[in-house]
Amino acid sequence: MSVSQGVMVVLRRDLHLAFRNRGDLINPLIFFMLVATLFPLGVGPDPDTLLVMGGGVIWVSALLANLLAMDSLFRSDFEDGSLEQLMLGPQPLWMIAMAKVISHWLVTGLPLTLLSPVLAIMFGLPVTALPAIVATLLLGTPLLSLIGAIGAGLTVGLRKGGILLSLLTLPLYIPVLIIGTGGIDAAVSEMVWSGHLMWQGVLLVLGVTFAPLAISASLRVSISG
Amino acid sequence: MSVSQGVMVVLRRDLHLAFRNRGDLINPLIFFMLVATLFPLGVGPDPDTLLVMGGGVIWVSALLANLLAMDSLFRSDFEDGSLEQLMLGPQPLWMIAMAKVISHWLVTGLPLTLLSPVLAIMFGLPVTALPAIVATLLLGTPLLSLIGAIGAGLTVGLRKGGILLSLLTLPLYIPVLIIGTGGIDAAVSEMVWSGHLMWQGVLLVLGVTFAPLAISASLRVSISG
Amino acid sequence: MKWTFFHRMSSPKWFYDFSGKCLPWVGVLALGCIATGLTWGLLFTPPDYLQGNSYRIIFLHVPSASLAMTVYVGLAITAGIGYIWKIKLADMAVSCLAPIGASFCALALITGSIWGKPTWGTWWVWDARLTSMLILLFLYLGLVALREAFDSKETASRACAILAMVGLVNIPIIKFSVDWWNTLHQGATIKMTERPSMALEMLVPLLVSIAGFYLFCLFVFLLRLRAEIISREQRTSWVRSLLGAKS
Amino acid sequence: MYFDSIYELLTMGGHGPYVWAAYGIGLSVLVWNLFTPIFQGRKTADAIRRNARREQLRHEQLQREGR
Amino acid sequence: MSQLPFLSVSGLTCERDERILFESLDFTLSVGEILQVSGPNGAGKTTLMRVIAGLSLDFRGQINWCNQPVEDDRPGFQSSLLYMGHQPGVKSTMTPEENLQWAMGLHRSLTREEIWGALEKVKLRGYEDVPCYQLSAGQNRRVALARLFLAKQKLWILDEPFTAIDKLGVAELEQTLVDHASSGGLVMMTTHHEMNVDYSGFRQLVLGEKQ
Amino acid sequence: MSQLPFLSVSGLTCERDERILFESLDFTLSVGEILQVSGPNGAGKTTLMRVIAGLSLDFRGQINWCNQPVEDDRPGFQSSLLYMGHQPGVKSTMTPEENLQWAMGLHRSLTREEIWGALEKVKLRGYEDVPCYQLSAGQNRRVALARLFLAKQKLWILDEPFTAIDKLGVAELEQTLVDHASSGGLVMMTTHHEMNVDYSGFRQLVLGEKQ
Ligand code: HEM
Ligand SMILES: Nc1ncnc2c1ncn2[C@@H]1O[C@H](COP(=O)(O)OP(=O)(O)OP(=O)(O)O)[C@@H](O)[C@H]1O
Ligand SMILES: Nc1ncnc2c1ncn2[C@@H]1O[C@H](COP(=O)(O)OP(=O)(O)OP(=O)(O)O)[C@@H](O)[C@H]1O
Ligand SMILES: [Mg+2]
Ligand SMILES: [Mg+2]
Repeated sequence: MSVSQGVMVVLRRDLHLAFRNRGDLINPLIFFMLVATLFPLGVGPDPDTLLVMGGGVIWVSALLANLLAMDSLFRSDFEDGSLEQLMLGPQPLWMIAMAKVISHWLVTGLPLTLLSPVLAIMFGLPVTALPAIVATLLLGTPLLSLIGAIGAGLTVGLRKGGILLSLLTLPLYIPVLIIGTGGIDAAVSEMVWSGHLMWQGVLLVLGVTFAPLAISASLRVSISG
Repeated sequence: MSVSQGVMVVLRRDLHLAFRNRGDLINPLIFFMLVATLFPLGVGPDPDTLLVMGGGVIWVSALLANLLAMDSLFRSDFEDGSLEQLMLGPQPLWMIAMAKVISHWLVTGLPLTLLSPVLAIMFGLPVTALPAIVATLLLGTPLLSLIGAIGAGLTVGLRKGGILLSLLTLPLYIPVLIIGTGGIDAAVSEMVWSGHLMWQGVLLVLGVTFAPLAISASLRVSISG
Repeated sequence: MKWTFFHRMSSPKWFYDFSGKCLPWVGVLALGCIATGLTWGLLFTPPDYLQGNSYRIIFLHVPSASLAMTVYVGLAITAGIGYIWKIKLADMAVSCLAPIGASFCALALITGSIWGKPTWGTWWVWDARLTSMLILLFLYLGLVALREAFDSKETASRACAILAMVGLVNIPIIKFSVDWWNTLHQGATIKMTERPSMALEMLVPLLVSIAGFYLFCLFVFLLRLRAEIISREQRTSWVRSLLGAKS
Repeated sequence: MYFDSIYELLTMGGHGPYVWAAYGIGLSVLVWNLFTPIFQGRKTADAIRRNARREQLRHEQLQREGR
Repeated sequence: MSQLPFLSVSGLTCERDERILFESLDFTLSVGEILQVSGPNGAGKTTLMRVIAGLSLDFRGQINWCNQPVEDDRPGFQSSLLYMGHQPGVKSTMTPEENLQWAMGLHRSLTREEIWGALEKVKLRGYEDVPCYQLSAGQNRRVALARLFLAKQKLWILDEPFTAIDKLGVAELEQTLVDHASSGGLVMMTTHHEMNVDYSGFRQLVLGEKQ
Repeated sequence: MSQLPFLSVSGLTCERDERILFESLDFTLSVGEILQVSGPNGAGKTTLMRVIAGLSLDFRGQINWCNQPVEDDRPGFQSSLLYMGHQPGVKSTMTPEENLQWAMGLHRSLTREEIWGALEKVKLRGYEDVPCYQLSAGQNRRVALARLFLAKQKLWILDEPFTAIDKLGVAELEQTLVDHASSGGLVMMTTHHEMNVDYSGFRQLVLGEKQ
């Protein structure tokens, strides 16, 4: 049995589980919408302020939704012993980790990106900025998933995952956030935003190269600790 | 042994546990700071915008920090069987629930309130508004804990707590958020904000009256389900 | 005497039989009203002198918005009754009403924002009414998600009942605070039009369509509740004989 | 009918896309509401059949063991 | 209540997922008795225990404690009940001492000596202040079982208390149960071990016969 | 590798928390053998199993698989290892069928008939499509154990596999282990049950003697 086949098994299983309890699929989306709605309620309905805040709020909400769904990435597998089984399987651990990250992204990052135009419109962002929003999120959310998975791997063995995970990963998310919102701002003020996209691409390539190793190392530490 | 003594046992244990893994104490605080700092990063450093956003962002961050810590309120007790023990103990369940809510507030809401002036100053809010910020948070965060605990009780038996919990409770948090930020805004524009405070008080009284019953009912459903 | 009626009504079997008798009538009436109201509104009424043809959305928008709110109140009251008097049927009704209400709430939001584009020039404003509708949608979604998350239907409906009751206390508070929120800050740029003194030729189809939507809601609610009853009571002898007779 | 031609009915003086989109979505919501309970009923029937099969299998296994 | 306490169950029926686990179950448990509920996996032992303890409300029938329905006086029933389920309620970040202190603290105040004595009895002396996540599976179970030595409750409901306990430990535990019963207690338990007790009040209730 | 596979351990020392659990442990496990690691609670049985499986790296000493240190060829070692710990790795939202499909799917593709056959062997026919959270403790364990009937791996490391299994099930499982060993497998296991096997290759390793 080939290695990639084993990876496909993991990927299929995770997607299957997500579709099984459909909540997994929709809840991050609703959370995303909800957090974004909190801001107008907190800050006030003035359209000008909302326009300035829009891009930032969308990105911060995406980031938090991603983070919240991250906590359960390895936890349930750790608690019921599946993670040990995965680690002792014939596939290299980093491949399995990648499969899990991909399924996480397909379940949270991607739907969230697809929903973002709706939020953008609700914040009154110009239609011309929509491609920038979708593009930056499309390149940015996989990176968030990769970085978050490192933190999730490190904290999975700990009794208080959730909030410690955010501490570890939020600082690492900041560059992604800055570049992403920078791109949106550029698009809103009708400047070129391909530069930001390029930087995101570079970061993504870096992430895809190094994160799997870091994730598998952190999982190893958590299991053997 | 009197009933109140049993409640004290629970309260003491929870605080003890929180101080034991000191992370519980600091993590919500750091999360609060981190989320609040994400905004200037996402939105840009313009002082005027930040001033307008300040109160709202502080409240939204407090709310999210509260929510994130909420998920673990009953979860670990549920998973290791302690919740069953508490339910079968001689104290009424609603008292135990109250003890847990109080300890949750002491560990998250209170420190967060005490830290809020620092954030307010970072957002450039006027010093005259600081009392309003502290006062609204002081009355508002216990209410958040009470409402959140209902959701936590309902979701504790479920495999995917975290994000479902936010979905259930965030809409219910909205009035607290609106009144809280309303008070801060009034203070920033140097109007009277005692009316807001009064409303918060009314809500808090309502919450203290009804929430314990709802919490214990929801815990009962989760355990017997 | 009143109580015996109450009890009889709360027996799933009685309700199943009774609703079986009403069902066709409600269905025919609902589809008839909706078809009449919508085609009338879409094809036969003159355009509004201010908004042109876009106002035809009203025949969808107002019925669904009004239903969304009514259904939540009904749902929460049912939950309260079910919880206090421990009526199983009421718990079932709560979990059946949630998805229906959610769908109409979403429809009100969607039609509203589609209507907003040609009339206000924007899809969305953070107006009090719109925002509270959005929050209502979240409340509905919370109920639906909670119901989906539980494995056992009994537990799910009990949990939903608790959440719905909490929501009942909160609905007026949310409504009040959102209204207040928007008037405290600078007023919204655009206010939703108050009910215009509507021409009769528009009002009648609107009323027909509203009636149709309410009947339709009742119809699908009965359908759902009956399916739920069957699935919950499948062990009882009356369901067995019912299914046996069918297949 | 108020409209003179099909074309006018479709465009509605520029508001056509909005109105038709709204009605389309409205119709699909109605249809969704109509069909989910029906599917749910079918699923329940399936589950009941499955349960019967399970009971039967369990019975068979017990009989086999009994012998 | 001068009368000796006893538990009586009548007409207890429970169905799970369209399958009847037990039907019209009747039994009485009086002072001095140990009742072992046995049966194959999935027979419904755990379900029965949870129903009697009041953790599960999904049943029909009547459960009486001292001739009074338990619903009528839950607090009274609960104050004489010690329940231990599959999950023993041991907090892994606390030490055995703290765990005991807290678990029994709901019922009464304890001195340190009492706690240490109980830990001694389950062979955990020397581990009083080691956090429980550093203990082995069996040691964790023992922390929970130490409660038995501190309990003043009459009725013990124990669901597979011997899980993960070594042979010597099982023998000692059986003795503890006999001691409790013979000094006026009631024990209801499940286990897949062969019980090795020579005690007149020991009875068995077999579930899932029909299967 | 024409040679028969075997596991040899030499000079294995493990200390936890300043306490030596085992020191200079030497043993060999060859084809056809069943090794029961026994000892009181906290003796270090689980620790030993995890060390050998490669889950814990906190040890000194040498572990060889076919005369080759396991570090040199982890993938090779892992592909002939079936490990089952205290937590059996059963996803509670999936059905038994899906659980097996996935757990073995990492190693090889399975047909539906194979899976159903394995579930039949652990008495779970009729439960193939019930989500596992609806199963009892013992039935959940059985889902995990069904893997044994599908495994092509040689070396089985099982940590208390009999937990929560009823008496009949334990007897059948013992037979399964004997069958595996006698058809060229290696078994290393712990349990607090009295093993009731009459098999020439059955051996015991007692830990925690000094205690
Ligand atoms: C997303 C946007 C919108 C939402 C959420 C919304 C929501 C509502 C709600 C909750 C009602 C009350 C129904 C009742 O009381 O029975 C309503 C009624 C109404 N809406 Fe909207 N609406 C939206 C957009 C619009 C737009 C763009 C227009 C037209 C300019 C409009 C026109 C009306 C009218 C004429 C009524 C009936 C008058 C009344 O009952 O007060 N709405 N809408
Ligand atoms: N994470 C840990 N940190 C420190 N010490 C530990 C840790 N885990 C286990 N120990 C210690 O190692 C010893 C052996 O534990 P282990 O789990 O191997 O015992 P065991 O023989 O499997 O016992 P049981 O029969 O109860 O399962 C125990 O005394 C325990 O205190
Ligand atoms: N939450 C649930 N929903 C539906 N059915 C359940 C649920 N929990 C248990 N069951 C069913 O009830 C039956 C009895 O379960 P229970 O846990 O009482 O068995 P048990 O006798 O304790 O078995 P074991 O010896 O394995 O612990 C099982 O067949 C199981 O399928
Ligand atoms: Mg059991
Ligand atoms: Mg062990």
